[in-house]
Amino acid sequence: MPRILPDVLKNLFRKPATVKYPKQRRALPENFRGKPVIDKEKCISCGLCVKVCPDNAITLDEKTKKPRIWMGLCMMCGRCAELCPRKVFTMSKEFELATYNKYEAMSE
Amino acid sequence: MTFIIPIGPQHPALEEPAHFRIEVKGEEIVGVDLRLGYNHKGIEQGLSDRSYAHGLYLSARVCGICNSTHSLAFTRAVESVAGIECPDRARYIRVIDAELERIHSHLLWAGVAAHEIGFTTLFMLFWRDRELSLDMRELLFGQRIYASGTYLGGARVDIKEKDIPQLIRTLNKLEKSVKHYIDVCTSDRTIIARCSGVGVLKKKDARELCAVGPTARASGVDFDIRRDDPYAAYGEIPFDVIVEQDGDVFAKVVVRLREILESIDIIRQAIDAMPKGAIRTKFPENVPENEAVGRTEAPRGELMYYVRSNGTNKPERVRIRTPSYANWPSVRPMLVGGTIADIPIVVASIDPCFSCTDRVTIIDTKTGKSRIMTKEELRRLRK
Amino acid sequence: MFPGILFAGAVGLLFAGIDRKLTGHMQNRIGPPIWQEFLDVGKLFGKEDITPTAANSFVFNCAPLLCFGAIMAVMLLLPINSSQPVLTSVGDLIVIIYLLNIPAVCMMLAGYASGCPFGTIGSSRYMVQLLGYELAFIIAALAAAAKVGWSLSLSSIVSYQAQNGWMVSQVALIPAAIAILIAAQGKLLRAPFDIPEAESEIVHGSLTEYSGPKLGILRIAYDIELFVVAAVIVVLFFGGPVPHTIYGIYIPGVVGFLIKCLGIVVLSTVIRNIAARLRIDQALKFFWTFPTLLAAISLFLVVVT
Amino acid sequence: MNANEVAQLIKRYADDVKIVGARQVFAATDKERYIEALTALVDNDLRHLTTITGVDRGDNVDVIYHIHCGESLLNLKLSVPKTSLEIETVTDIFPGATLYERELMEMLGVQVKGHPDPRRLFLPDDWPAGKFPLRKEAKK
Repeated sequence: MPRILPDVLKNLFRKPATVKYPKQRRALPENFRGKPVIDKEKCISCGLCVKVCPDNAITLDEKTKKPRIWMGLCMMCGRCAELCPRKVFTMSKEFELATYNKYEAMSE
Repeated sequence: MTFIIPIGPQHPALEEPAHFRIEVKGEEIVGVDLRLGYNHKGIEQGLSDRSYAHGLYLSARVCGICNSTHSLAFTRAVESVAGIECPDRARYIRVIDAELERIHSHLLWAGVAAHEIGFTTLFMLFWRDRELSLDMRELLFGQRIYASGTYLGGARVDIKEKDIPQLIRTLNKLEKSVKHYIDVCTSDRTIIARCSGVGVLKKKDARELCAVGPTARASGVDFDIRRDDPYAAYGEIPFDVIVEQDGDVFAKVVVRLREILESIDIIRQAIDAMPKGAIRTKFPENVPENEAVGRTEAPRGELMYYVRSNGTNKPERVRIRTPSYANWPSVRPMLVGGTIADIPIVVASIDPCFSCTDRVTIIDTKTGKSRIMTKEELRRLRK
Repeated sequence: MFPGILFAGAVGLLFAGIDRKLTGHMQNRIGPPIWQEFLDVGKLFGKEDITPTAANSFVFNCAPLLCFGAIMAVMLLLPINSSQPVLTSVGDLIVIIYLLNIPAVCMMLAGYASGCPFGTIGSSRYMVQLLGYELAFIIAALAAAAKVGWSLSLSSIVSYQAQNGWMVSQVALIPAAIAILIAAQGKLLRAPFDIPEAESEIVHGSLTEYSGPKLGILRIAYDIELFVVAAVIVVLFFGGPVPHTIYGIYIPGVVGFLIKCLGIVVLSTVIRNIAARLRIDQALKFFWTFPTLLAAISLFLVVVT
Repeated sequence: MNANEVAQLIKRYADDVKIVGARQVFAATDKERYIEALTALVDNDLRHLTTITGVDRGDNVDVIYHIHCGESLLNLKLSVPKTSLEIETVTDIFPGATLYERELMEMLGVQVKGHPDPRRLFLPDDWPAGKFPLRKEAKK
């Protein structure tokens, strides 16, 4: 008798393990690293974030001198959030970043 | 008379591109030739163009599945180049990170192997339970795959006390189901028929061809970097090295599944033994001229980073020897003498990771162009 | 005409849908909706009809139609509602066994004609597998026929069972029933015998090059084959169509018949979810030993007693 | 074999033997002695060649053989001048070295004499001959 048979029959009457994603959502843990959001009020335009970003995803806006992140390059490592002296960046829980125009995928 | 069957670069049995030229005589395989290089990313050169801090993230991107152990090996090499000791608590966090990765990687492999022999139910069940280990990585380190628990001179995040009960619960659940799967795999007659005696790698071949990891251990080579060259906190945690003697695909299945149990045990011990304290020491900007080798036991076997520094903040040369790369020569003796139907499972049995293998060259003239385009993209962005 | 294309197609597709849904649940996933097979086939018919240049176009184009036609012919020869099939005088067991092999032959031809190495390997594997399961299938069917005094007519087998109870209720025929269920698993290319279309080894075997309406026809033919093979087993061993009257309501034989067929399909679904795919040499060895032996024991017992 | 034993063993074939971090042995050898050294290792049942690294050091290329010795790792360095970039194959001593030597040939242009299969491994077929990606001059 195959040992998997009880599993198969049990599964028939069990709730499927599938999470029906867009309708159902799992709770995300506290330290989840999603899209970094920027609190521009706190920023002192020191430019450290530009230096520490491994992907060169962060640039300073030419006029306002505030950082912005191109999500096309960002890999959500959380380095900017960690090293910013004023804690301007926070890693949000947002992870659905698909877009029609990759150049507009910015976090500002 | 022999004729040649080309398999790949695109083939349903291969998750990623590689090209095999398989010489067959009727159904029997008499020769194998391999062509790699469809996935070049140029990471060795890329690492020497980046500072150590940024290189850590690139080294994790050598391979998606075994990213933690890659960054761990890189960190180990860089830390010994710079002469830095990381704090005790961080060493235990690194062990937990690496072992969670081993669990998810081995379950992933088991699922793929079940799929290659047409056992879809087992494939689905393995992958269902793999989610548990991914959830744990997310809980402790913030992301499911790129957990990056390692940091130069320590660990990136601390493990919170309140997460530990959930981790233990999940590990218990995982242990129960993995034990059940071992039962299933060692008793199911169709699995035994497909795996037992197939793709045998003899102990002599395994040693001569320098096979590593579960591939070597399934052939009776007692070789595990975690024990032979302990890193992180492995020197303080007792564990068994799983060795099987048969060398066939079935032995590889058994080795990997039993290693999962061993990993679960290691994580439990690491949680118990984890001291309190700081998780990081400061890593210097510039690293004195030196050379060092950092080795870790990746899920697929021995992983080696050689780092040569030159006094600046960038390494002069980084050499990566990934486990899949070391195991490719072993595929030949495993395939020769088998039949065509065995190709998928035998190739899968070394757990080939193509992104691990193909990581060496730098950008050629064509991609050089696309690099300029990236700059244009950046320029466009900055407007 | 009942049971015509619409009935057979609808039931076949529905059974395949149930099979897929159950498979999903057995694997602890949700699985597609039960009518997914209708949607799939409908979509295939809406696609462009492509014939690869390398494929020998006449055989390649004819194979799906031939396959479909043969399986529909079997449908007409089966006693589905009462003990009498639609076409009475012409059909007996031999014709059905013969016609049931035509889809297999068509798929082999299709594979060889497609000019694709996966198709060629799939076809040669299919041929070896055919040699394997067919022997067990025929001997098991003969055992049932021998029970009714070597009558090869299905209607006499059904009427015999209406009087004496199902064939499987007789000890001598239980091995044959098991053998025919295993052989059916091979005939329907389901795990552990899905060797000719092993997707991780040879893509989709013989049907690799097919797409669009032609694949749609083959898909319907395959789904009807699922129903037909289950129906043949029900007719031979599980009593066939028997009308009932429960609480004064007359229930036509076809209802019970379909339920029994579904039972066979579900059994086959369970088997295919608890096994890995064998190698072709192992499958042949298995077919020629275990099920063939069981069927032969059954035939022997029936003839002796 | 622990680091001290390995250092003792390799002393005859190499200079500049030093033990780093208790488990790593670094040693420098030369063209005359490296084959003997590797043979001696295999004779002592140290058969696991972890890899071969090539490092461009400007005027010469360092070829480093990393050999796993049970409890320690031996890094045997061989300096080859760029004017005559030729070494002998070690595939007859370590059959597992085939891929590493092929990589060495195509990436750094080190000619490995007697290699059984000196084809390209990673680089595309239309890669220009005489261009070696991991050389320093390729960076420019």
